[in-house]
Amino acid sequence: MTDNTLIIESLTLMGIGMGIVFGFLLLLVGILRTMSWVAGRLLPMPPAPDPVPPVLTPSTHGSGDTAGSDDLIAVIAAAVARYRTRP
Amino acid sequence: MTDNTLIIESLTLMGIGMGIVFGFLLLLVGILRTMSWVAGRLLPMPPAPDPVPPVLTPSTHGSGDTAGSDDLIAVIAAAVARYRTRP
Amino acid sequence: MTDNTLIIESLTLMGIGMGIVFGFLLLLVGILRTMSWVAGRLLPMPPAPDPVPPVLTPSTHGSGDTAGSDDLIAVIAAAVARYRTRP
Amino acid sequence: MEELLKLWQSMGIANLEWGQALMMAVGCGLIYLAIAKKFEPLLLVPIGFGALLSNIPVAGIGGPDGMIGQIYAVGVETGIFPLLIFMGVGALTDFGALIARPSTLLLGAAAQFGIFATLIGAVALNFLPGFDFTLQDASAIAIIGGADGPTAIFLASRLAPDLLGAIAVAAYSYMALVPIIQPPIMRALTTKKERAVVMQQLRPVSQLERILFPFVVLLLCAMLLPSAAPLIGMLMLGNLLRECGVVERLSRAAQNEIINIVTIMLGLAVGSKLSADKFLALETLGILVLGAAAFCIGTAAGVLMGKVMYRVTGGKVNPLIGAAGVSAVPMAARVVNRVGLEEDHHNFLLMHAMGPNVAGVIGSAVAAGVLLALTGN
Amino acid sequence: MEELLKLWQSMGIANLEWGQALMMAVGCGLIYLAIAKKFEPLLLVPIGFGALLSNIPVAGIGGPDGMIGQIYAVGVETGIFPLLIFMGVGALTDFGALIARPSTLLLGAAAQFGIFATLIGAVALNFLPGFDFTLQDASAIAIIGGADGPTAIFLASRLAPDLLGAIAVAAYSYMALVPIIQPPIMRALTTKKERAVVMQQLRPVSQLERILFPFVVLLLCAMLLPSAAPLIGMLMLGNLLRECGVVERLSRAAQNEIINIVTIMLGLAVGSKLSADKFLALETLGILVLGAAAFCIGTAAGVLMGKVMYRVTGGKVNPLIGAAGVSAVPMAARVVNRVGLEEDHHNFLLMHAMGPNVAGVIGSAVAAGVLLALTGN
Amino acid sequence: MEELLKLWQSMGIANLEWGQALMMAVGCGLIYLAIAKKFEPLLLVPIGFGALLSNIPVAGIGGPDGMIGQIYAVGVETGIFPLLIFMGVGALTDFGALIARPSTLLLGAAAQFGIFATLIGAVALNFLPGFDFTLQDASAIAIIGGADGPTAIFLASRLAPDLLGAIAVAAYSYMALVPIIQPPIMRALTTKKERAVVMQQLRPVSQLERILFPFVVLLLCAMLLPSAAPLIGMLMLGNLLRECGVVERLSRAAQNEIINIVTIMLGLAVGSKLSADKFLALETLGILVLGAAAFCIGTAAGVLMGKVMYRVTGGKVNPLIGAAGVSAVPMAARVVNRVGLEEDHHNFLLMHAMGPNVAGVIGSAVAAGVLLALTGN
Ligand code: NA
Ligand code: NA
Ligand code: NA
Repeated sequence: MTDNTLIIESLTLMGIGMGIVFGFLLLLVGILRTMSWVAGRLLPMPPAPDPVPPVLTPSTHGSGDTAGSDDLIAVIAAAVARYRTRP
Repeated sequence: MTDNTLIIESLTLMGIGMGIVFGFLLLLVGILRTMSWVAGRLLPMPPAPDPVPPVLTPSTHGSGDTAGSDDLIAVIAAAVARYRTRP
Repeated sequence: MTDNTLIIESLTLMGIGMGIVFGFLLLLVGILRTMSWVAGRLLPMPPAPDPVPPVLTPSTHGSGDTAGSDDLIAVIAAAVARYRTRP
Repeated sequence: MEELLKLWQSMGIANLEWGQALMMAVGCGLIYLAIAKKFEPLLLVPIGFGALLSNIPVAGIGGPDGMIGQIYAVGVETGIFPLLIFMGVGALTDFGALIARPSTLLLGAAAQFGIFATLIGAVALNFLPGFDFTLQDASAIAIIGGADGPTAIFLASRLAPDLLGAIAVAAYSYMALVPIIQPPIMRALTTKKERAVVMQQLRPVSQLERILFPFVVLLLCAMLLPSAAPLIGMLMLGNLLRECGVVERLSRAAQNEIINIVTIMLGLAVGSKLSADKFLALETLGILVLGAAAFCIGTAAGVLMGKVMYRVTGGKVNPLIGAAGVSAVPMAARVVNRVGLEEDHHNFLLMHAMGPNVAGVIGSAVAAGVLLALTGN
Repeated sequence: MEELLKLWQSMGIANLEWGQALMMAVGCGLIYLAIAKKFEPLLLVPIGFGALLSNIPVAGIGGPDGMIGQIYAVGVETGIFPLLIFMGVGALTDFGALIARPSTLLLGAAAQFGIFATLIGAVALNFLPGFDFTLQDASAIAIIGGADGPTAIFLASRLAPDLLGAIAVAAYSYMALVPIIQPPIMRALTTKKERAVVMQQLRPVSQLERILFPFVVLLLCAMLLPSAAPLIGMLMLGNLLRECGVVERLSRAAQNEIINIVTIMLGLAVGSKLSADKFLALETLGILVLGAAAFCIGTAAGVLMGKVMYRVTGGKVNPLIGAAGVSAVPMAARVVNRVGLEEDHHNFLLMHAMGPNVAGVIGSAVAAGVLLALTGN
Repeated sequence: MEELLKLWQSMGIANLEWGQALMMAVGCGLIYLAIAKKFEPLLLVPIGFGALLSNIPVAGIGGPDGMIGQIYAVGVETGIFPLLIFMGVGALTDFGALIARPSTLLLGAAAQFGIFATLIGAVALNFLPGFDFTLQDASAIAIIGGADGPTAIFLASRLAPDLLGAIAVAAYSYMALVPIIQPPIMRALTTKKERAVVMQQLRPVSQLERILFPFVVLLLCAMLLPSAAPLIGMLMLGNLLRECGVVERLSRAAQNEIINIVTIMLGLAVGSKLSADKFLALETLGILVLGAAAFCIGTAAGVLMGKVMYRVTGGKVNPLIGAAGVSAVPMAARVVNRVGLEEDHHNFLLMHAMGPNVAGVIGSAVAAGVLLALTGN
């Protein structure tokens, strides 16, 4: 590779590189805004990670959690089903 | 290996396995009781790990310990002797 | 190697060994004294590691340090020059 | 133009396979359970993140040259990581309750029935189409019933590395579900009177007994079941560091630095085994069902043995503490305490349940040794 | 007599090469800068000492059988050490300011222009006699402009291991020189009025946003640029450990034990690449000049983008904070704060500069991914 | 039936060899000495437990595929573990007393006579039937006289790996016995008047001297004796981290996390070398006898050199402090202090004995370098 080719290569690299960096971070700006909006909508509702300080003892789940075990199997069963039935 | 053989194998495994687990832990019950009894007999006497909280400075052994060095050699000499004179 | 050769070898080793150990540490005595003398001469002057307790925040160098960047390049340039022009 | 094509071809989205996307979702799901439901977060957060990283297309982070793949080779294939964690567990465990009342070891023994029953279940699944477990596979699955994460990972890495991901996930998930799985079984198998038994206080244990304990257990293991010696040995080393009182520095290192560092690495490495091909298979569903069964059977066996001891001792033993024999330290013991308090608000069973609870750790290590000796090669 | 000869031949002074002596002096120089001038001492002390040890004649400490050579093979060739440090950086970093005002990501993007401009500079140097950089070399050199030590080491170990020593030294040296390099550029490119802009306070960020953040960044990276996934992935793992609130132990391990231990090892290993043949070459001078240029250009690009945002937002953004986009966390943000205070004694820009500052970390990891994808093999 | 046979054959008790049983007893004996007699417990507890684990029949924990065997290969064969411990020792050691009075280095030099005298003793033992030490073996044994654990392990792992177990055990055991071995020799060789000498207070040492010290020592070592450079280098790196004042995090890591973690691993690995074939041999008895002789001769040589300095300085040096030259930091210095107090209840020699004490560490590293350079291959 001659030095001139290298220069051209590196100019291309610069164009593509800055393009991706800007593209990536611009996209991230949008996604982060969406995320914050979604989080703001979710937060008033009680579910998901409570803003309560982390409990020190492993939680002894109340009766509301009884579905946990089924959830786990259901979720993975669905995933397996989808995966196996893919075209 | 057919599935039926496997079932039989695993049944054997279960029998032997639970046998060993119970055997092992039953034996341990007996040995732990013996250990506690022995420890109880030893404790009133002064020797061996003192119940005193661990001293912070490396102990500066009193004159009573002077035999330490000889002990070490004696013990290992005996071990070597036994080992070398095995049938 | 017969045992006698070994004995002679080990006697030589002892001679050389104690010689080096003493030589090394004697030399070190001299060098350490020089070092302390030099350090004592340097200390009254302000430069180099201050005896001030280490600052917690990465220092924000005053204007006196502006030469830092040039220093770095200058020092390494000199080193490179010397290295490349060696006989 | 050529660069742009090269770039597009290097993008994740151009190479994303369906299974990878699903597995990344599974990874996120595990982290969700860990954070929101407090499912064993110390392990499930790194495992979930390991699954996420390892399923990123093109990057190959979990492959043989990737970071996590290399961590797996160094720490899990050699068996060193789970053993170091076991040392930490030993350094964190107080075996005093067990030493004070050795008979509770029988409860820890009975609860291992869950393991061997599951072994048969796994082999029986072969009659269904789509399952083809070898005896090694079945053994590795069965150990989930031991309710002991490091033991399960150690055994699975030796007998069925392909199933390691699913087995570890099942083991830790069910350990987290102990407070939900156990109480109904405990209530169903005991009478009101049995649950209300108040046990007599434990005698104090001397330091000499605490120091002799690791040797006694290790020597018995060495004589009868050397295949369990790495597990039992590291557990007892950790415990000796804790109890001997002269190596405070090392005890702290085992309880903190080592176990924390290794937990992150081990979690990532285990997560890298959560690949679509291995995890999104019918086998995984089988493993999850069998794992649940193992916990239920183990709990029941422990409680039933508790009832036997209740009879034999003339009502001095509360059968509920048998449920703690599955290990899952210290959660199973806490569950026993809670169910006991339902019956009598002043009956604290926690200390009494700690005996069978730590006995369960020894029991499942012994069971792992048996399986390794008889099915390993 | 024979022994004495053997002894003399084994002495360092009989085998000392000119270059080794110079490199030992360079090592001492780096340690001097670290201690007396507080130049990134955490890295430069071990790097300098590693150079000292590796250049001791005969001993071969940095060679393939030597201690440091083995540490290099295990930790740097595999890429594991810089990635573990990046995990620690993630666990130590508060991305709140970035989440509160995502637009500052653009400042972090602009500052990466320093990287790509340097890439061209490095290739252009080939027109001078004595320089012969490949595109890989040039890419590895360019990353110095990212002002991010672990990223630079990671990329250099992948693309140009021979230049690793010089690149790491340049990267950390210039990071330490940020307070000297940046202010004149910042003052030259901004008006008095711009520098005096008071920015509005940042909104508080919820824990849920903090927890979702690592996933969002990682998933975007996985989809678009998997070659950056190891770096971004470990950064985000560390951050998740920090923010999720349920794995305090692991977060502490990442922030302390792991990062401290690995820093010593990494420093020694990098120092072993400071050998006369590789370091005392014309290339090193080129690297140092290019590195300085990279920092200047990156700073200027950040500030200019700040001016664009100042216009677009109608004067709500102080363009100075653009300079923090080069990363060099947290020093660049402190410099911004200091230059801002020169104008208005009550205008504290520190928190506002933290957004572009941490954005710069992500930005240079992305740039590293691009370079790796397009010039790696 | 077949399973039962397989099981019986897999049992430890069916495979237990006489030697293994004895070595397990030796392991327990070492742990007993560590706990009950406080014999260097930080090392002897892990070494003893390593012996226990490695001699479990069938399990092969110390073998090439076993956990401890792998730890040995990674950490001891490469020499990395003892060097990391030496770094920690450097970070824990205050060389101030030595810098304030460099002449005490001569006491540290004299005490190394124990090493070289033992070398001759080891070779002379070959005249007895049953002994067949090579010059390498003899050198590795002789280093016990250095009273420095990591140095002994480092040298033995290089020159005579087969004897490593016995040498390490002897080194640490005698270090623990220093309070018993030294006082009679010290009393026998000194007069009442000499022992009562009150030394003049040490001058304060500046931070600059403390920072320059590691470089001075390392550079001298690099020029004269590069074979000692790994040992001296890591010792001085640790000390620089401690004294330079700008890398508090790294200093703490070297003094705690790294040294604690490595001590456990190193102990286990060394313990795995305590196998019946290697340890229950006549050689071991020879090593133990020679080790005791080495300590006695080293102590005597130190005290005699102390007497020389007493003469030369006109009675300003208390010859007792020469005994501290064997290293065994800080126990030997404490012993000097105690013997001094016997004579005069107000004469505290501790600080004065610290100089020769840390000089002994450097001295034995130098001696190790000589042995390595002249007998290594
Ligand atoms: Na269990
Ligand atoms: Na950056
Ligand atoms: Na010594």
